[in-house]
Amino acid sequence: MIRFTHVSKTFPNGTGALRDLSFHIPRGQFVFLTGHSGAGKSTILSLLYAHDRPSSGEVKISGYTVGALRASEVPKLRRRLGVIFQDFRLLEHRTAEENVAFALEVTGARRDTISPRTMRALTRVGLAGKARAYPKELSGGEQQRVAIARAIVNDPPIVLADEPTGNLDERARNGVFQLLKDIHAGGTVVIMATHDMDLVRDTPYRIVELREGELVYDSAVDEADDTP
Amino acid sequence: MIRFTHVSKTFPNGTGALRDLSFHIPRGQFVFLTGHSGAGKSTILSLLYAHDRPSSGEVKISGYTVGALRASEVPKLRRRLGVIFQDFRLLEHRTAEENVAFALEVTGARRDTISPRTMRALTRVGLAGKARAYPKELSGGEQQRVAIARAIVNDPPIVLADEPTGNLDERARNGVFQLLKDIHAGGTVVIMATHDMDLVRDTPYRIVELREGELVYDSAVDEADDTP
Amino acid sequence: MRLTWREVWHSFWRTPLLSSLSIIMIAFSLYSVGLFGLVATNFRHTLSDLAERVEVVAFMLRGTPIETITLASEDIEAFPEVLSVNYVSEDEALARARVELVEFREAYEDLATNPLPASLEIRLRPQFRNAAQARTVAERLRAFGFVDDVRFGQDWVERLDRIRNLAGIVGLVIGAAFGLVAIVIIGVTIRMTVLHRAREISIMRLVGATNAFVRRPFLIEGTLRGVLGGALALGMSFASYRLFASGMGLSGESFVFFTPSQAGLIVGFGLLLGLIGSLISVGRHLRHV
Amino acid sequence: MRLTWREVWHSFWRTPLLSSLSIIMIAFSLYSVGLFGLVATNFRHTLSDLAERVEVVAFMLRGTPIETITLASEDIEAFPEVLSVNYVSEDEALARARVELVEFREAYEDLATNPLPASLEIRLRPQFRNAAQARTVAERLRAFGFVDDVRFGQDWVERLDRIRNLAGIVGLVIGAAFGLVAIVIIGVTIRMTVLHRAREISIMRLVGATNAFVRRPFLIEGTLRGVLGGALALGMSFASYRLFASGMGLSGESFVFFTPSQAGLIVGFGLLLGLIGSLISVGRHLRHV
Ligand SMILES: Nc1ncnc2c1ncn2[C@@H]1O[C@H](COP(=O)(O)OP(=O)(O)OP(=O)(O)O)[C@@H](O)[C@H]1O
Ligand SMILES: Nc1ncnc2c1ncn2[C@@H]1O[C@H](COP(=O)(O)OP(=O)(O)OP(=O)(O)O)[C@@H](O)[C@H]1O
Ligand SMILES: [Mg+2]
Ligand SMILES: [Mg+2]
Repeated sequence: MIRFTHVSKTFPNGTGALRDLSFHIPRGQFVFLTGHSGAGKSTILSLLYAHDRPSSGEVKISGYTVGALRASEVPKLRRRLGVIFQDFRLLEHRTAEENVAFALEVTGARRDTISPRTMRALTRVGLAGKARAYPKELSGGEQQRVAIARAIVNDPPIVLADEPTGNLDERARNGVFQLLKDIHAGGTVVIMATHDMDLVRDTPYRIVELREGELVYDSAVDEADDTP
Repeated sequence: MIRFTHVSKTFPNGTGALRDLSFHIPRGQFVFLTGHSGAGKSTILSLLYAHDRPSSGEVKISGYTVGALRASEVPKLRRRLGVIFQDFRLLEHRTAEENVAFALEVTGARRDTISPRTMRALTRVGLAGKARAYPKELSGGEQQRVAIARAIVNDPPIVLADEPTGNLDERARNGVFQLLKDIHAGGTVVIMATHDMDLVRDTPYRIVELREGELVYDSAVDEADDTP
Repeated sequence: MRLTWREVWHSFWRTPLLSSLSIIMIAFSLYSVGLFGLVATNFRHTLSDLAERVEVVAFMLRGTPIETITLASEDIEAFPEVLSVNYVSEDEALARARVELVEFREAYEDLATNPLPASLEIRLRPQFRNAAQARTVAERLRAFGFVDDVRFGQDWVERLDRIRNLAGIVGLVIGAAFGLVAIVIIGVTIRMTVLHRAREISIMRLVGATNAFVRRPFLIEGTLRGVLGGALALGMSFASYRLFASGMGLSGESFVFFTPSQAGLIVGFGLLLGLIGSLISVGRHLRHV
Repeated sequence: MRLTWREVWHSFWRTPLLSSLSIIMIAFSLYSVGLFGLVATNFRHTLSDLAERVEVVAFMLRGTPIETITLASEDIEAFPEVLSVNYVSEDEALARARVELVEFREAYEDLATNPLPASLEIRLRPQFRNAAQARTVAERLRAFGFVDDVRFGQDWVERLDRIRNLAGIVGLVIGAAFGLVAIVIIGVTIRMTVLHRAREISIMRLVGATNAFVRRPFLIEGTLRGVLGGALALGMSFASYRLFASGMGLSGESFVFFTPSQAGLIVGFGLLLGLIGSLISVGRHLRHV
């Protein structure tokens, strides 16, 4: 499903964000991406949704090779992903409902299905009551949940979540995490960048840890090593 | 220093964010503002830095009454505050260093002191190495730390921090918390809105908890009640 | 499609200020073009008034019998270039000279014999009113036996030709300059709108919108603004025209407004400008978002 | 202060596109005004050429002795309104008539006696070339005993007066219209810049910047843009002038450019427009941020 092969990323200003990174995420996995601030978590995700291209190495996702993507293929790839951005990236001039509906409209979904699917997604994140509010009328956590609803509204096969619980209180955080777990249970690959050690500790899911752009720990590999 | 007297806040779209809130924060306190997402934490802070005005009741801060503030007094009040916004609010077209320096320049600080003070603030948040980077070249946590550096650079008597650790890993979070504790130790009032229960549990500091815009717990009051 | 229209509608009403301002700017630039067009049209109109005066005069030998002249007049009237032929007798010529040439009035009053010859004044059809055609007719007139001399105010006709050419060139140059200004303004307006919405566009693309999807509402919006701007420009031109005409006391005959097809052209020009401007600036900008 | 300049410099170079586009727009609008100014100036110039021809002609009684005329000429030359006096004898008048009035050439050739009177042609000083002054001089001339009649082409003089007034009014109206367009465009440009930086402005104010602090760089920037735009407009006007002059083969005397003070006025106008535009739009917008 997703494969990084000796991937490095150096930004134009000289910052080396990723160094010689290789890993594979098969169909149906739930992966935590951890590491200190600036370790390269968001950079990995931005390669996956083809916002950036690797400086060297190869990034493959759902059959596409990110470095060699033609302009017309970028939207196709993105429609197969649900992305929760660290800074939300909501359209300021649209209500919560319109922001979520937009992700469906873009894919050319049937008009009569758009409204019910949008409301279902908002309900799942506990925001049905704020459907008509504009982003600036929402609290930080409410904006984050709109972003989550938008990412999951068209049932994508892969969900990329960048710090989806940073602005949430304990209860909302558990709700969102449960939501991602449910989605994963339906067969979706979920990659979640997070600092939240409470979530990561004792998790049955795979953990990938970065430090200064290098992979320093991968529970899948290390557990495999541990078994005799 | 800060006093809320029967404060309510209803937004133009009808959302009642705060209801009949009264509390007092004397000089030199460290206060945690907690509560679920949408409880009204950011709204309290936005009243304090005079972005919003109370719908009813009175908000007093360092001698100013927010509801009755003349336009020319708003900048004066804001210069006495260091605010860390939940969404950072960095100037996109300026480097980290320029963003921090700006808060000093605005107050008319002596030119030759600006550069060293700016660098000292960036060093305190562990970002001296990213001084020349623009916000979009910084990771989420790095942006948050620039926002923190900007808030503390002119040693304000009051620091308002809205979720200042939401995007930080455990180590950076502890660093920032330690920083706020140090600042508080120097006599500064710190009001910190947070969801981070790890920080709040067993803290020696005052905790104010909101639910649906109402004050449901205040450790200062409740402890006073507990003592016989 | 319905979505696109909603998009256009929304984007208009979410930035009503920006949207109306850009329409006003388009209107102003097309108004400039329109004003110039009006001046040009009416200048041409005035010129054709002048051109009507282009005539060829054949002076006759003294004593030509009136029958010969009548016959010849009919021949000449049959020339394809000729609109009308007017016979001026010797007496009429003297009477006219007394009226028109004030300086010589007294001189003529003293005269015993009339020194002025009779003449035929020949007016040309509109399409033949230029130096070359007047010369051709003059040559043909010289062939008549009773014709002493032919004049057709060669200088005057040639000068008129030159003014006409110059007016055409100046009109084209200034018109083109203003058109360029209009295109630049429209391009800038839309470019600013795109800049203003750069964040929004980048988010749309991150969510999976194709370039065509992102571009479409901009193109429609640009086109609509162009049309609205053109219509507004037309309205302002008309108001100016009425104001000027009534202020100057000019009648609708000597001072004309655009024909319906010219009016349509202005609006169509607005549409085209809006479309081209948005195509260029959206296309260029999208590459950078 | 230094900070403000850095601010201006930064904001220019961080949006080089927007900044240069707005300068170009200001330039284009002032260029429109400039072009019209050039046309107006040169129209006035041409008119004053025409006005030079305003002269008063005094026809003399037959047989006036030449000494009387010479003496009178000197008297008349001493009139404050008079530039020069030219004596045209009877013979000269006939010779001229033969040349100028082609239609009557033959008629005059046949004449035994010269029917034309001698005359004095009096040209007026530039500032007195209008209908009222010409009439005054004419009245005074009539007082001379040997003067038979005085003509000063009253119609022609009055028509010239009317054209001059009309040209002045049209010039003012069109100039004002273009000036308005320029102000609108500048206002819009700056308003768009402010909109474009609304987020930045609101952040500055949240950090404690005063209104004056936020406003200052915009005002300086607007003023600078106005000046640059004005200078550019001046350059474009000059280029157009040279192109047109050389293309039409017109000399520098009959077709003039702006005087240095007029050129300064255009740049100063740009400055003023930039300042006013930014004052209005920044002031208005800041209230809403
Ligand atoms: N566009 C960019 N240009 C230059 N450097 C960048 C850019 N984006 C990120 N970086 C740098 O690359 C490094 C990795 O950034 P990234 O955003 O991937 O970190 P992260 O692990 O997501 O951190 P956080 O937890 O704080 O969000 C950081 O040092 C950052 O400053
Ligand atoms: N400008 C606004 N207009 C209308 N409603 C608003 C506005 N700002 C906030 N609200 C609403 O007021 C309530 C309180 O919002 P506030 O931002 O204070 O919450 P919060 O406690 O900071 O939450 P979070 O932890 O998610 O940031 C929410 O229900 C929110 O939707
Ligand atoms: Mg990140
Ligand atoms: Mg908040």
